[in-house]
Amino acid sequence: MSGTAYITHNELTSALERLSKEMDVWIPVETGDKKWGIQFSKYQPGKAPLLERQSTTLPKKVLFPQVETLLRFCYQKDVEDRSRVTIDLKDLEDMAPAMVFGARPCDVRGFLTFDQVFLNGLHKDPYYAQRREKTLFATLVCETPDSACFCSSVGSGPADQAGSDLWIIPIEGGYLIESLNERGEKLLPKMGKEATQDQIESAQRFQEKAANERVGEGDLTRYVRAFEERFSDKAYWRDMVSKCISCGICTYVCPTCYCFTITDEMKELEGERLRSWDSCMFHQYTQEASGHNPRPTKFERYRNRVGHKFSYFPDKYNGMISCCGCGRCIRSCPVSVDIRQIVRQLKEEAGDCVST
Amino acid sequence: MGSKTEALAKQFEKVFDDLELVIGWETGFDSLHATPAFIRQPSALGRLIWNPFCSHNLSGYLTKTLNATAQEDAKKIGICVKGCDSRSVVALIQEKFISRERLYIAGIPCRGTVDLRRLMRLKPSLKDVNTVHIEGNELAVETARQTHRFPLQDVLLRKCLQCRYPNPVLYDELIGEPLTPRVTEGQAPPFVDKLEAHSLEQRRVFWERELDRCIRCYACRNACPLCVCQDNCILESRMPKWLSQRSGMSEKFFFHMIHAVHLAGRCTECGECERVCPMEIPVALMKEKLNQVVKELLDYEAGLNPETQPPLLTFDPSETGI
Amino acid sequence: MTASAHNPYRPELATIQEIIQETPTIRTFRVVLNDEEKMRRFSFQPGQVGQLSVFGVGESTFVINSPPTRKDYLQFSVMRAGEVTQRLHQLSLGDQIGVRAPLGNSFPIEDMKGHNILFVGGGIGMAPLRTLLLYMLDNRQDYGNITVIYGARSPEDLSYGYEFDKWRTSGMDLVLTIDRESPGWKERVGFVPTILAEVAPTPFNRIAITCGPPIMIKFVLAGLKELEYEDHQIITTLERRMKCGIGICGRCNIGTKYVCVDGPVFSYEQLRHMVPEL
Amino acid sequence: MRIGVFVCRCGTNIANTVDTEAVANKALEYPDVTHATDYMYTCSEPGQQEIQQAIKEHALQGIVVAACSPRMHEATFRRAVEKAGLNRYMFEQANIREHCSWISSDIEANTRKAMDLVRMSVEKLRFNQPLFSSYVPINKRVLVIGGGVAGIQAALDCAEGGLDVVMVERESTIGGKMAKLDKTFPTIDCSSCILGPKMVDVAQNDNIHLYAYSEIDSVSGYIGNFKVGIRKKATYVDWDACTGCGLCTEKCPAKKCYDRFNEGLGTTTAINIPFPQAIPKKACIDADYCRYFTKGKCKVCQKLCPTSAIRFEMEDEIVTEEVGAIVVATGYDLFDDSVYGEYGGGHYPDVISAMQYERLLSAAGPTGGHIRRPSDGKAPKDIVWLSCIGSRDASVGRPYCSGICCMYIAKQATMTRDHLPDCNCYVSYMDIRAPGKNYDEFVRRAQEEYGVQYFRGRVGKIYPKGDRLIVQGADTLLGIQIEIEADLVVLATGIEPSDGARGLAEKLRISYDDYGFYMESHPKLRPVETNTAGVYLSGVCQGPKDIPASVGQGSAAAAKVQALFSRDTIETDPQVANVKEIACIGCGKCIDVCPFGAIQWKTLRDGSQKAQVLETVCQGCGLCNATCPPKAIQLQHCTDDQILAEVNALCG
Amino acid sequence: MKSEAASTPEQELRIVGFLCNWCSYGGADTAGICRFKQPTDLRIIRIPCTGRMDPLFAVKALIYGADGVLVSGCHPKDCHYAVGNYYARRRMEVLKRFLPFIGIDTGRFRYSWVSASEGQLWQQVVKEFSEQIHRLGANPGLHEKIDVEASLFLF
Repeated sequence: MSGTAYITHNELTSALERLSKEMDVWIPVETGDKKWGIQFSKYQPGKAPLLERQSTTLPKKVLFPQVETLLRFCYQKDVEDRSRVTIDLKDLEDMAPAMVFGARPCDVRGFLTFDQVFLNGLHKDPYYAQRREKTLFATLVCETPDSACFCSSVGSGPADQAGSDLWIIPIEGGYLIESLNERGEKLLPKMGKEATQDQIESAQRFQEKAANERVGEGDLTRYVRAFEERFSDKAYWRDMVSKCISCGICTYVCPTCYCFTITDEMKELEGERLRSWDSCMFHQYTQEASGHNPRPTKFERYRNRVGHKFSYFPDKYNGMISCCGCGRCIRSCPVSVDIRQIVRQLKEEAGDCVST
Repeated sequence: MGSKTEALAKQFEKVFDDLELVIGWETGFDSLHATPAFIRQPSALGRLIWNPFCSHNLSGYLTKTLNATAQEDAKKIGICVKGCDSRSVVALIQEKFISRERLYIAGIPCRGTVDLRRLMRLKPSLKDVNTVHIEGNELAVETARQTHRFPLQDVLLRKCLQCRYPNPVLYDELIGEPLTPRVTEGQAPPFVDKLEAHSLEQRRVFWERELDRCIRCYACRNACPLCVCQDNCILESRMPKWLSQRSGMSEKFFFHMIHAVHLAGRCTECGECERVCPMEIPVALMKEKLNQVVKELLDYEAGLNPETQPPLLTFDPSETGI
Repeated sequence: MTASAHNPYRPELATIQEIIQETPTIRTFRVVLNDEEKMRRFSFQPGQVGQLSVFGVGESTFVINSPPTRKDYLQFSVMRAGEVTQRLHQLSLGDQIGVRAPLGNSFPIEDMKGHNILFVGGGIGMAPLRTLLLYMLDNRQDYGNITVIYGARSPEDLSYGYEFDKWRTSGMDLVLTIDRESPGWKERVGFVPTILAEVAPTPFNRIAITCGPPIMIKFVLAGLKELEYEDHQIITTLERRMKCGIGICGRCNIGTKYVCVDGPVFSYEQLRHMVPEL
Repeated sequence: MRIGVFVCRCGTNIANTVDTEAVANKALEYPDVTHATDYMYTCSEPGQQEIQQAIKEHALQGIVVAACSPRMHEATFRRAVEKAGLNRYMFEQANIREHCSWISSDIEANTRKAMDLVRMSVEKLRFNQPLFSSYVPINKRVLVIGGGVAGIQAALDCAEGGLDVVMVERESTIGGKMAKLDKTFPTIDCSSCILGPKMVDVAQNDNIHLYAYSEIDSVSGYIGNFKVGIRKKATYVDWDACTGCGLCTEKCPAKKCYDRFNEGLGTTTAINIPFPQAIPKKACIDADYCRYFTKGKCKVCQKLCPTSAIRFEMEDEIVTEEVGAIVVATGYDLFDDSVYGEYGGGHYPDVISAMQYERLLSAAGPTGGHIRRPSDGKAPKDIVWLSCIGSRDASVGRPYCSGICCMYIAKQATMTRDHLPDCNCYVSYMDIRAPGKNYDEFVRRAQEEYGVQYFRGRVGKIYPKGDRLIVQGADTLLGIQIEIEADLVVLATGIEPSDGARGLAEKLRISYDDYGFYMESHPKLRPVETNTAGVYLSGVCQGPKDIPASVGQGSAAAAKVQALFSRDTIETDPQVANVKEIACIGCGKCIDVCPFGAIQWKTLRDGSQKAQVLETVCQGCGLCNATCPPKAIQLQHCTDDQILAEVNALCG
Repeated sequence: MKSEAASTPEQELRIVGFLCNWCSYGGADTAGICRFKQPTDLRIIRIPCTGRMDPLFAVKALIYGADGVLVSGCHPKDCHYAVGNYYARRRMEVLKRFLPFIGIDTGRFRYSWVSASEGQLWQQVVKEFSEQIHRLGANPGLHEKIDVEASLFLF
């Protein structure tokens, strides 16, 4: 192990307090009084992170805000001739450094998908790039998978450190924080004192146990062709997707869903160009001005979602599945559409497929 | 309850020849989750279940997934409804989106359905449920190891706690005996009252706090059986542009007001909008208040009589006081 | 406010220099980038598109339809349909817009060299074809005989009428058609696919490029197959709702392909290997 | 868009309390405004020229004038901008006079307000679209429904104006109620003498095509282009062949048939012609009584008919007529007096309705004009009239005054005293309503010259005593009980809408009130029009009225039709609702709420149902727009975006 | 949140009026012609009929900072389009009763019936409503950021 720090349960908030002086610290908190859900919020004094279960919404918004200003513009009228109008354009603004504390491996792994699209494509997305660079992830090893989780099925697992800078392992009395790279290393002193050997060993045992845990059945990474073959099987998609209500929950809570829309908002002479989350589950997403829609119903739309994650993406990016198995789309789905099952059954004979 | 589940399957078996498919519930990805089932083969009727986890209102599928209008030579659509769900079916018939003749309705008297998130708060470790049913004022959840009991007050969906229509108002076959409503007519909706006990300022803050969480996933809208615009909802329309993409409080407020106002005099209080909200916002509460207003003012409740016109879509020259 | 080296979302400001009313619903805008240096250096290939911004209203994608040899302006033909196009149509000379261009792929002009060419265009679909057509006129010696079939609903709906004579005198076979009879109309009458069957240009050593409304394309493709064109001899452009235009935002995919970066130009052969979701 | 703003000083009307120059300067800061100025009188000729000049000079695409109320000068300015080459809907007017300068003397506040009002107009204008009228050809034929005097008048006026008229009458003859009357008040004209020639005119006018014994089956289309299905009911007589000779009616063996024309006083034959002056004078078989139809054999008429016109196999036939306008003159029915059980109407033979009495008075009636009571044929010595039978009585659902009863009672009593000078005439009344020309004088004459005895009060009950009737009531003026022994009691039954009026209204998509009288478009200003463009009202179908009023309204309706038909096309106002089909969910709510029936279903090629606005019918109220859940239907020039633009200019 | 085009001093509030073209707009004109003095807070939007009035216009105004919203049309039975205001009055009354539930004072919304001849009545309506809005003061608006502690636990 590289650098480590130990924080007791009691010291946790004061450590976060210290960090929050230098950066925005995002922690999981209750969505509201007596609510079951957990969401990520900027740390506020006295608010302790809730680490016992997976959050409902994601820290995705830290790198990819739900609504973000791409441009600000202002029409300036010439005082002499009001028909002469120039436009003042401002784009990228400086963003504060940030840390996401207490996310789970699956939450963080989603950004590997983002990196492919936003950083490694034909064009680099400067907004994402800046945030990516300025944000650290202190990730909690996962010990509470539930019946919707399937991270191991997509090549990850409860102890997957990909994409993280710091690693949090619960041990007796508190947490052991381990740095996974230099960026993380630098922060360790601010988080707690160095861990003892006993603590390190205890953490190692915990980590190994988690690493050996298998979450989810089967392997969902080899369905590129199966999907293509199933593409035109209308009955299959009808049976799998009938119950979908075309809402955007699955995409909004998905760590790998990155689709967005761009719209302008304007008041008098000033306005901004916004980028906001969009969802491929929405009819409007592909609706053209002419009225034509290449994906007019939820069947085509859900098919595209499955295709995107398990076929198109791996086809394009060396087999990388655009799914991290967090299970949120299953857990949060109002009608319990189960993407695992839909993918798995791609390979089954027609007629044997049953949706639940 | 097992007996009702079986009765349900049997009933559909009897009439399946006339049906195109049956919409009901089946067990989902785990034993706590029921999920809507679309059954097209009589042999699969065994998948149907009925228990307090079957909270979904299936009537929305009649317009959004299927097309349950009168069509020549088309077979009927079988559908399972609870009391609240049946009102949505009636409302859809009222507004001529579906046709009674296309439906075969199995009505199920219902003692209430479970709010899984409330249940999880009480017992986060709950899993591997064998059976679940309501016994008196308790929910009995039997797992392999033991039977857990929870007071209904603590685990039912909010709408069920103020249910006035446990029995379907429209059906072809009633599965089980009719029940006595938990709340009787004339009783004010308790949660509306609870909020109204607070000051104007507090109410606004309450909604600010609740709506602040809204992520605009539109699940509340899409789950609503009476939100019939679906693909053409003005929430997303740019021409006309009612709502901006900004994510401020005003947008969130206005979004939910649009939804509520469009449902004034039409909402059947199935509570789907609230059940599906991933952020646990009590969005149905707005509609409950609107329903109370419509009841007081126009003496109307949606989804009771297939023959009537929703009151905001009609008028009466003789009415006074407004 | 750090001006990053390159922000692909940031449009270049441009000024409207000329507006041509092509048809009742189509206007052609000639715009000049405000940054003279960038204007001078600007280059593109026929078929490439640009995103035009009306700040405060939004962005929309249009094909660049000035001849690539022109270096002093960029030209876009805009049909009034949605929010952005409606606002574009209200703009006047001297008004400022934003331009992000060039984006997307282009017609395989090199591969087409030495071939006979068939253009089949309908309505606003003539816009992308015109760029390529003008390019070929400028490099006439590189291409064989050129046939253009161009149709619209009525004579008023034909764009670029002021250029028809020039096209004809430059050694092209121009076949014009409108959907229904109209007083004073001396050219052909009938839908584009029907006229295609009538004209029936042989597939010999020919490349066909077609662009127009989806329904027309569908029948033109069938018509070309009827005339025994091979898949690789047919090229078309696809339309999809686009937002970012740079392959990120996700909506314009057809399977693994993104129309905004992998398109808009596709050969029929490519299309056949893509998922059937048009 | 380039917008020009013109702020009117209106002399001092605005400039006194609004700093118009400041408003114009402020306007220059608003988006898209490229030109702004203030001017002394913008509406004046030079003012308008200034606008037109500016449009050309500054290539303006939209104009805002801040001045008086648009209700004052909107049309003026629209014309002005149109002359300068702009579409007239690229104009907005901000009301800074009536709504601003005139209602407060606070210059600062007014100026701020004027700036806001201009900004709202500018923001709205940015969403304006050029709008164009379309022109729909008018089919210059008119349908008149109902052949009573109101319908006849409308038909004749139209026909004389050269229009093609289609008249549909439910009975086998035209003439309506008036044809049954003996005399008319207050002039005691002979009813059939004044109506008869008009009926003949109808028959003889080449421009009028009469469908008697026919009803409206269906109505589709809209103003200028209605399509009407007319059900020609089976008469079992070929009217092309029938000469009206009457031989059949003489020999018909079924002689005990209910005589509708004579209100059931006396009988008629199964094949009959209602009365000698009937138009058309054609025979018609009442299948309920005809022996052939009831017993299976007879056919006497068929054997006798000199022109072989009898057609027992005849069936109802639907014909379609295309017209451009419709006049509804369906008239009225009389209240069923048997509702008042205490008077014994329909029970005691000598308690009759006023219309029956009218038939007794008529020389063409069953008694040949001699007043004879139905029970024993004796001439009555004492007759009592009871007023307000089914009028002004909420307890029987008729709270309105029928308007004619007081007058016809006076007429009948006067006539009675003429016929039978010894007969005592008593009238029980509630109030005497005689507001017409010479009406009150007429009533007074009945009382004073003819000795008709009026007493104010309600009769409580009527019962027989021997062969006479005891009429018991109170005289509320004298405060005494009254009991009259009478030979005959006449119930002055009131007016109610004609049977089937509601059903017809629904076919015509016009509305009716609680009683079934048709609703005029505006009670004061549009009393002849309905809310369905191209459908006009005439006569009692719209509400109780007497003959002169009915005739007057008949002419008024004809004038409306003539005015409509004076043009070849209808120019549609483009400020109407418009459906964006891709957003329409086909819920039909707009169709349900439209007060004008201006929206109809349209089936697309894929089978989906969409709403479609009939531009010529739409009046532009925008109710559909407010009702449409996905806002697919938008009221042009007052779209959601335009209203929201104004709201956004003020809030947010 | 309020517009800044006309720099608004504290004492002036923002009232949005939606008036039907045929009656109340005319009534307001009549009031003007008669020089009936009125408070200056009201800004009028002309609509053809109160039937055109989508309650959401009022909601939008109130949520985005209007201090008051006034809807006015023809008296019932006098609607230029026969029945528009019959629909409107139901919709407006439902809205009026609902607004306080989300924390908007019901006094900030009013609907009235004023005919084109009733200039005086219009003056009275505007005076009363403006005074009422001044009593209520400026619309407190919505908090764009929520103080987590200021919660109201209900369920």
